[in-house]
Amino acid sequence: MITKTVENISRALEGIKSGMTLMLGGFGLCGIPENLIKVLANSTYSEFTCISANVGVDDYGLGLLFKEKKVKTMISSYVGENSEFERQMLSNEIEVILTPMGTLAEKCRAAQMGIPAFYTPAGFGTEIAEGKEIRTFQSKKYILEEAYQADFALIKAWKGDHAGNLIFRGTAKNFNSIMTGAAKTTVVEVEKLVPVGMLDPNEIHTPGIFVDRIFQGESFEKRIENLTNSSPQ
Amino acid sequence: MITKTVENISRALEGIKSGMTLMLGGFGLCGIPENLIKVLANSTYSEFTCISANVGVDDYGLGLLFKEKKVKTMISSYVGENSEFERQMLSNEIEVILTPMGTLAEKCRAAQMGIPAFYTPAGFGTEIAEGKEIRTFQSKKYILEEAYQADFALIKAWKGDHAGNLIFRGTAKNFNSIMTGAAKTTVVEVEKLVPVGMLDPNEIHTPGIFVDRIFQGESFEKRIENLTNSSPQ
Amino acid sequence: MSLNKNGIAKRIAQELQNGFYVNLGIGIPTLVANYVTPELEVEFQSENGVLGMGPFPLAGEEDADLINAGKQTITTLPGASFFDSATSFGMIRGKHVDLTVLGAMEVDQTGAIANWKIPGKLVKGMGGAMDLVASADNIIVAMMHTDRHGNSKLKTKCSLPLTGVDCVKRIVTNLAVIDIIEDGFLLKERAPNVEIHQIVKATEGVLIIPENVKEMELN
Amino acid sequence: MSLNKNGIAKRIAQELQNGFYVNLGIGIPTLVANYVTPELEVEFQSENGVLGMGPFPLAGEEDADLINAGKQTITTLPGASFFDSATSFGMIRGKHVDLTVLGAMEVDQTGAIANWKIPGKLVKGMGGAMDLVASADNIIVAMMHTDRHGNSKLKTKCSLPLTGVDCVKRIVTNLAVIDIIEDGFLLKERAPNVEIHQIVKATEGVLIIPENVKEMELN
Repeated sequence: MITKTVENISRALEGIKSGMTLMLGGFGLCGIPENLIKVLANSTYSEFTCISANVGVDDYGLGLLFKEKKVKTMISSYVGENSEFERQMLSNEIEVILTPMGTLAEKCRAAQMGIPAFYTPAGFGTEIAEGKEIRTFQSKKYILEEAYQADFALIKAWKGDHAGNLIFRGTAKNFNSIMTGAAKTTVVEVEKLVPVGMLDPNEIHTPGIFVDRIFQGESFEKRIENLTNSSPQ
Repeated sequence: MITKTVENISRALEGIKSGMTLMLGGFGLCGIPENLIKVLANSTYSEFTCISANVGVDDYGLGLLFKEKKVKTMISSYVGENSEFERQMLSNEIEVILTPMGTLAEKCRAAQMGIPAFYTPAGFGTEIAEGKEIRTFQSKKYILEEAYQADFALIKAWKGDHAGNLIFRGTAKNFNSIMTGAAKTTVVEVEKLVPVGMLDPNEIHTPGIFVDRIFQGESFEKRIENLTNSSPQ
Repeated sequence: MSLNKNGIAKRIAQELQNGFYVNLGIGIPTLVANYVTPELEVEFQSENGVLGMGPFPLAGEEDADLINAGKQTITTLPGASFFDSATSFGMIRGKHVDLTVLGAMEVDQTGAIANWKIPGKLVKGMGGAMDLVASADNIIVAMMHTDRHGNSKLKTKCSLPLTGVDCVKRIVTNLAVIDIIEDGFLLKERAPNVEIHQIVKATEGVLIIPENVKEMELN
Repeated sequence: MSLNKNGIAKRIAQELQNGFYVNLGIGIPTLVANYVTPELEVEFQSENGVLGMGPFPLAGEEDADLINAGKQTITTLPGASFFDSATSFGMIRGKHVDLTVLGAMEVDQTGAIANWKIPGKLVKGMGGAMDLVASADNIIVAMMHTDRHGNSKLKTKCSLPLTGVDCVKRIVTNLAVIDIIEDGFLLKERAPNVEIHQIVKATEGVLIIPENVKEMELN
């Protein structure tokens, strides 16, 4: 067995440098690598290009990176709900590349799986298609999209073992499982780090081969962005 | 909830016609839809184009389809271990299209996921690349491959519920999970059909949306092709 | 009298058929779930990775790991499943989702839709909308017939940056049900007590009016 | 004296490094697993969908749902995982597998390999070989230096239909360890008691012979 455990979060982030491209798992505040984000926000590094579905909120999640002005370019699908991000975007302090969410997901998965490029219908006929190759298959038009190239993938999983095998929980799987192994180095924080042999090989969502470093996250706030309840009948 | 259960195997195969293209899950004899294959071998239909990793053995698995001369074109990756298949191939009774296994897998997954085409390095510089577009990404050369178009996918899963949610077991997952939903109609035979609610939504390998029809397989022989044992120390 | 948002949702709920997997966008589309009859076998997909969404959780029962694409806390029904975002959009792209309901700023008579960007205004992004409209065979737009200034949102040609082309098949507004056919907007139904001339006035593109336009039946 | 198949496997086992995920092809490569020291942290991948393969099962403990790419019954070690074939080849294509060991009919001095087809003879297919050689950065070919007729399998140019081009970096045969560099085959090690002239005679392509060629250490 190959051990992926690192003793602490500093070791987990070893090698990160200013100007690198980072993938960050999560959708909204759900399934974000919150411990890694906190350390990065307080680090001396900056000028990151970040790939993530969203941009967090002002004081939590990816928002911490914008608050500390760590991001030069943001590649994302939906960038609402964060006023500091908006300010930086409107004042051109930050470059924003908007990408259809399914395309963003597939570009991560392509990077993970060694597929350099693929065709997708999303965005045909829109400004997203500008400058991209258009091709017809079965009389429908598609756009050529390339896999992302990233330095670090920062991932959050529910359970993980020392071999790097991961299990996600609920909708927190989102971009986490498809960014794992999609960057040169993949770092995973888990809620529950368990000994090897505790996870059923049949139930593993992401095999350890896609993981470079894994560690037990110190604390998980798991904040809810948009609490919505039903009223009891 | 949407119910996918059909009462019997005849209903499961309703609409199948001679000349159709079928995907068949399994690798070797592992995870093959053995009940569906048996019914198909004894049916009046023939002239099928079959997409499957291998071709079974003479008297079991896909081999039954060759024995009954049901197959016109075989799209596969490795066609050894079946002498009747060899005979039909050598006498040109059957057309054989050989495809690198990873390309075969990704062409199934692409069909499932609505990706019409993708680039892969497999086969560059070989006869597999003849007539195909070659393109360079990051100074490496790749071949353009298109998604399969199939009429029926015949799948075997370990557990399934009435909503069509599937769980596979061990290496029997192979092509089964990526062919599910990759054809116009997906039919699944399961070892254990369980009531809805019995499967943990977190542990489902293939969501029911990819499945059209599901049924409890009558009997599973699960023959072993190449029994290999260690000798006790 | 024209419909309110719930009325639009109620009418769209009639479009759901047995066996449909349905993706509901944010806004009016979300309300559609409230009007689905319990006998109907349908499942709701949310593109962040869940199939088989149920009602919102009771207070105290929410789970940070269970949200929908609007980041709202949700519950799941028996038969639900979770999956990653590539698989989720694979379901959409691969036409496994049967019906997509989404809002729009503009729809035009060629079936183009604009719903993500107003030049000069803050752009928040397209989210999954471009994937949804490029992929689904069956797209219903739920929106008010005119904007707050009274301008028609059913255009000859969209003026805003597009989300997708040649995709919208049906529009349900506060005034009417309209299909998009080769020649333009085809008036199918009018809202209760709405006169045809009101719909004509509120529609910028070519409106084809058949001899009999029935009134929507809403319960 | 030249090596037998087990000797070749033993020498290749030395190439495995801590942390390596390894894919072993059918034939000599499979034997490599027998010579891996237990201290070494390595995991074996089989392209049909398993990581963390262990030894073959004891009689009576075999499971039809647990096989390797050679269709042999297998066991798994703690830390193992199962996955579909697209993911499995994704691991390979995405360069997550660190070392691929496979057999060959011919290898040439440009790094091309032929191992799947002999024109006029029965063709069984390439299986996963084309994906493996097109993707891996680190490919070791395990084979006999010459065929049964005594013809060299280390060619100037492959004569058989290719499996891949520009991919083989190292060859371990019954006679030698040879690297492929820009100018041709570079002799790195000779098998115990094998003379250089024997290797020269058995090699068709350009063979570069450094001043000191050490003998393989095998114990």
